[in-house]
Amino acid sequence: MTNLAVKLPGLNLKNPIMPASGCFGFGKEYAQLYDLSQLGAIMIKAATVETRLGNPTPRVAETAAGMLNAIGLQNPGMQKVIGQELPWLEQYDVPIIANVAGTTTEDYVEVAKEISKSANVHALEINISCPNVKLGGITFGTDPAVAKELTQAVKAVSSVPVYVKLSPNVTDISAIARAVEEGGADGITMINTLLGMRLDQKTGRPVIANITGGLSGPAIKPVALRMVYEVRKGTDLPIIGMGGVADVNDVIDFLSAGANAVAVGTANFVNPFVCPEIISKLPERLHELGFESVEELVGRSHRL
Amino acid sequence: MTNLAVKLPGLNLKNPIMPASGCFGFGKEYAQLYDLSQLGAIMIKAATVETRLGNPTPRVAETAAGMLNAIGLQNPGMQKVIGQELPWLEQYDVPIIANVAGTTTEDYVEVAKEISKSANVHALEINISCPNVKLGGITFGTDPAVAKELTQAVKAVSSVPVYVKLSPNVTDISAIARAVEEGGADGITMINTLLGMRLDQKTGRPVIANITGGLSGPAIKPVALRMVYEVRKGTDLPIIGMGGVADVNDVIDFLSAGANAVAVGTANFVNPFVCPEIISKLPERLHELGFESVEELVGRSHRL
Amino acid sequence: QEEIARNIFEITVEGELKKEMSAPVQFVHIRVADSFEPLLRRPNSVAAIDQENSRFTMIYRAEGRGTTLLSEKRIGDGLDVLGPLGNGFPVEEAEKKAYLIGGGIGVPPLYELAKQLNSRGIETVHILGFESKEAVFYEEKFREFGETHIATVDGSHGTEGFVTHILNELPKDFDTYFSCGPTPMLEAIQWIYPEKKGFLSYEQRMGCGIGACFACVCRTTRSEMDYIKVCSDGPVFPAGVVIS
Amino acid sequence: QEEIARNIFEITVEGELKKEMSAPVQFVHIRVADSFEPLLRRPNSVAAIDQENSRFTMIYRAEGRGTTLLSEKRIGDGLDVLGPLGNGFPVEEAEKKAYLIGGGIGVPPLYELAKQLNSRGIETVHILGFESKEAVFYEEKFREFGETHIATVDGSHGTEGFVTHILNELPKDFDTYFSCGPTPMLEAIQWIYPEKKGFLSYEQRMGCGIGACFACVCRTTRSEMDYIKVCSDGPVFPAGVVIS
Ligand SMILES: Cc1cc2nc3c(=O)[nH]c(=O)nc-3n(C[C@H](O)[C@H](O)[C@H](O)COP(=O)(O)OP(=O)(O)OC[C@H]3O[C@@H](n4cnc5c(N)ncnc54)[C@H](O)[C@@H]3O)c2cc1C
Ligand SMILES: Cc1cc2nc3c(=O)[nH]c(=O)nc-3n(C[C@H](O)[C@H](O)[C@H](O)COP(=O)(O)OP(=O)(O)OC[C@H]3O[C@@H](n4cnc5c(N)ncnc54)[C@H](O)[C@@H]3O)c2cc1C
Ligand SMILES: Cc1cc2nc3c(=O)[nH]c(=O)nc-3n(C[C@H](O)[C@H](O)[C@H](O)COP(=O)(O)O)c2cc1C
Ligand SMILES: Cc1cc2nc3c(=O)[nH]c(=O)nc-3n(C[C@H](O)[C@H](O)[C@H](O)COP(=O)(O)O)c2cc1C
Ligand code: FES
Ligand code: FES
Repeated sequence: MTNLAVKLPGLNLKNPIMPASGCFGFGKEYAQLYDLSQLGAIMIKAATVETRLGNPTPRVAETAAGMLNAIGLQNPGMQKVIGQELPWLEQYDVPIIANVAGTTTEDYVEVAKEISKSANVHALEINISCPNVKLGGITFGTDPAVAKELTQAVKAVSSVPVYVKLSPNVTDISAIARAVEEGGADGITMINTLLGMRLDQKTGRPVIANITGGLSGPAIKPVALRMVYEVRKGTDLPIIGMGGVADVNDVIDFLSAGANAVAVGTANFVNPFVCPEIISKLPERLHELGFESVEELVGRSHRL
Repeated sequence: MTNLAVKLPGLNLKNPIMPASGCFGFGKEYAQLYDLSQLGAIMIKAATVETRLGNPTPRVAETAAGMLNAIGLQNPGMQKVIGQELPWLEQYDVPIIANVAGTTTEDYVEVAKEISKSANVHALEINISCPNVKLGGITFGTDPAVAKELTQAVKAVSSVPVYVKLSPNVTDISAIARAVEEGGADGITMINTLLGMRLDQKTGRPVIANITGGLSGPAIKPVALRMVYEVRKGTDLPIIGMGGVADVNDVIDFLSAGANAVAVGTANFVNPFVCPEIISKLPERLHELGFESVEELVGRSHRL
Repeated sequence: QEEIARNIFEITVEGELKKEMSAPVQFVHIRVADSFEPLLRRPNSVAAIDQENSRFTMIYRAEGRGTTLLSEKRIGDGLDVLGPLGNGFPVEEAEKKAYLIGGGIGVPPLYELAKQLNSRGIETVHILGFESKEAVFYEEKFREFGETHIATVDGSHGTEGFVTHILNELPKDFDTYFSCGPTPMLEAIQWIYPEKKGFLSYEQRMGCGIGACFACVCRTTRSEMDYIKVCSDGPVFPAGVVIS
Repeated sequence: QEEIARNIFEITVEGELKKEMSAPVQFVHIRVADSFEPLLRRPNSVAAIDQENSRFTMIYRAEGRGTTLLSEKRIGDGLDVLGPLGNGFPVEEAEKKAYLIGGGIGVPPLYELAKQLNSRGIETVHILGFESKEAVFYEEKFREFGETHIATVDGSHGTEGFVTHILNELPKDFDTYFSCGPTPMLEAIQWIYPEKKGFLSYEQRMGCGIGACFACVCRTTRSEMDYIKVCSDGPVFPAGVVIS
């Protein structure tokens, strides 16, 4: 019997598969389609101190094997998330990873402090890499020193392990990874979206109201995989890998490259059942490849 | 009658369409399929001082709506390029843009000096962004100061205008663009490939012998378009845009975003006739959009 | 499927859906190809429902990448359909007489609506706008249910201009209106009938189609909510609720 | 097309090609779908040529994304084929008797070769290797041309093991050998017949397929060249030329 369980700081995962932040809301919609307790974990939509209405629409555009989004961290604000969304999720036997966002260090600290107290929040994912919010967000993720400081500040107040989500829009992602590790991060999640753009071919106007948006989906998988491979070489921190995962073979790739668990984002929109489908296929696939457990497979590309 | 002509430093282009460097060899193969004089220009394969055998194989791998390559600047060396390839191309009425690569500043300077003397070389494209050569190449393209110095050095010896080819694997591409402008560049070409990776799903081994490769094709178009749009905001230098162009609408997009001409790379492998096909469709498409000339269309997304 | 007007296709799909379809303008989210390109599903509303044979019909315009691929499907081809999604027109709101106002690809869902309203003994008047004569479809089918007015932008058929030109000529002797079409049209109609009970079906770019991604939100006058989602709170909203 | 062995498909394509096909193991570069995913063309050699009807037949294994899509093509579907590309086996080099040695998907091109050699009065012996019984194809067709030996890795049909096991048993009473298959097999054969005239067809990952992208190069012993391209200088090379 192959063993799918994965043990990470704060997270005892039944299996390494979890929906990525922002692609699963707070679970309500997908709960109508399948039992959320099947999931290894759930990364909920980013929470900020205050309610955020996000960006004007259109907020999404399709690209070749990918999509652009500029939702703009729309969320009901941490109080509603803590008071309504998280308690609702307690009915499921699944650890929650709370995605924390903001524009200033204080924002991050405040949200981290409060939300990490929630019973079913087992870890935080610090989103220092959202490309769709002007001032803050992205800048935190592109400067090692700033990233380190923010990590330290959040770490100081969080009552659960802290994972930092890295931006791919950088020259040297390993440097950022090292910085957050020095800052005391318990883990890394990567990657967030690549900054991109689509134009309306009649008018020449950007399709996305925010002008640019974050590119996700299968198109970015080669970049995500390369970055996970690169970061794994420089750190022993656990990595939750993501970027274009659409089937069980993609999961195998990320684990091979060094990810300890894998998140699925955009693919949920294409096939709402993608997460449970991957989970059910994983044991057989592992067995075919000659592995008894997920943890055995992790990082195999580095051992060749 | 719509006017396709574009005038750029050193280049009087019949039309704004040219094959991208490395995707067209030195023209011989495509010359068997159509008359190269139809092209606006030809960006030939990178030339280095000495013969380069390039990387071991496999050198290419397919990805979703894209491909990875790690050819490794294989080329016969500048003497053979100057002595054989370029003279052979003189039979066609088409300006050549010579792609210059190397590992040290001296390499670049030497090649630029010699190759810029060739009769049909109307401009140089300094490849400071090839992700597939260890030491040099890529590093030049990721540090503004280094990029500026290299540009100055090449500018000093080149007898034709110098275009610098930017790498997308950077945090702030506008900063690199500004640096090369200060360095005296006559123009910018962008983008080169995004660093990516693919794994063999049975073994977990990287498919590409070089481990990582450069991602090109439709998958990267949103990133390329965003970068051209961004760089255009900060400079008046002419831009030759590229990245995932596969049809006439993609060309419209890049021109709208601020490119003055457009190069086609990977699409030549999918459809070897793509360049002449785009050129023949361009006048009608421009007319439909209400433009009399290519130059009218350039940068329209910034004027909305 | 068949082409019933220029680039307008009618397709009938058979198969068990997760939920029963009932109200009109519920929409489905369609994956047109088993490929990553195009990647996203396409939302498309339901033009006619045939419960017995668990069939439903859609009418769509083949314009972009996805709908063009859809138009190339042959009989027997499978289709990955998610739905029914969203709410529908509240047929029970109509009392005696209703105006059904549609523009272009907003017309199809009104057909199932007309069917259901008439079966409830409600008189329906149909005001339909199209680009040109070639784009007109279902005119006869609507006439079977009642008075039908057509407007074409180029005047090649019916009244020249927009549906609003017709509305300004018509009596206001109805109690409820239902409309589906481009947002500017929906806006205009709300100005024309400020005092009437109306229900409008909105379009918005979508990601998930089920309420999880926040792609399709609109600002709203509903004080208790910060925003509404077209895919899950809509696509149909009472007049005055959506701020666009 | 039809499945002639497990996951092995035979497809016949009709249409005017840029150049006439003549020598066997010329290959064509195929675009399996009008989509960006999969993006690249697939190289595939030609198993049989039918000049009169401007038709040719290919045999391929459906394994990955592209070939699986190819296997779903129905009669009448169009196919975007670039070619013929590359050189072919030099039939004129054979004198009296030739060994044709193929492994797996390297077997197909040998069929056209056998046809052409026999029509020139050359005796051909065929040594073909497959994974297992289910993967074997064209055995009878080859027998029609001459002595045919089969090896399967799992021994479920013919000799157990690789073609090399058979070769070691066979007399060396031939003048020329032609081989197509996995590179390790081609290597082994050159060790077994160091003194014989041999021609081998190589495989390599390809981009353009026409010689422009340098994806498919191999090192070579040919002093006048730094490297050779499988797509345009090959895929067939005389024994001893390719360094792999
Ligand atoms: C609730 C709802 C019901 C609809 N019902 C119908 C119908 O019955 N008949 C019909 O012809 N059309 C209908 N549409 C519009 C239909 O979704 C678009 O025409 C279609 O998605 C365009 O896809 P494409 O591949 O042709 O265009 P592309 O340009 O390839 O589309 C690119 C992306 O933009 C999105 N997009 C483009 N136009 C629209 C649009 N107008 N609305 C929402 N997303 C869009 C696509 O879904 C895709 O994600 C409906 C839209 C919504 C939201
Ligand atoms: C000159 C030549 C002749 C060939 N003739 C035949 C033939 O007659 N019958 C047959 O079944 N196969 C033949 N092959 C191999 C065939 O090209 C591959 O099996 C096919 O490309 C695999 O594509 P896929 O979509 O199934 O695999 P995928 O995994 O989807 O392919 C991904 C990428 O890798 C490339 N690739 C994968 N395997 C190979 C390979 N073995 N050689 C070259 N590129 C590969 C694909 O072209 C594609 O670009 C030939 C190859 C070459 C170079
Ligand atoms: C619609 C959408 C909304 C997203 N919102 C968030 C978010 O709120 N916080 C965050 O950290 N990442 C967000 N992301 C990024 C994803 O979590 C993920 O990092 C990225 O999409 C790459 O994975 P994928 O290719 O599987 O989608 C969002 C992505 C999408 C497509
Ligand atoms: C096979 C291959 C070889 C390339 N070789 C070079 C090169 O020698 N010099 C260079 O500047 N760019 C090279 N490139 C990058 C292209 O010129 C181009 O910048 C990139 O592929 C993006 O364009 P595309 O998406 O249209 O291919 C190469 C690209 C490919 C696919
Ligand atoms: S489309 Fe995702 S919330 Fe409406
Ligand atoms: S495949 Fe491009 S050179 Fe051979």
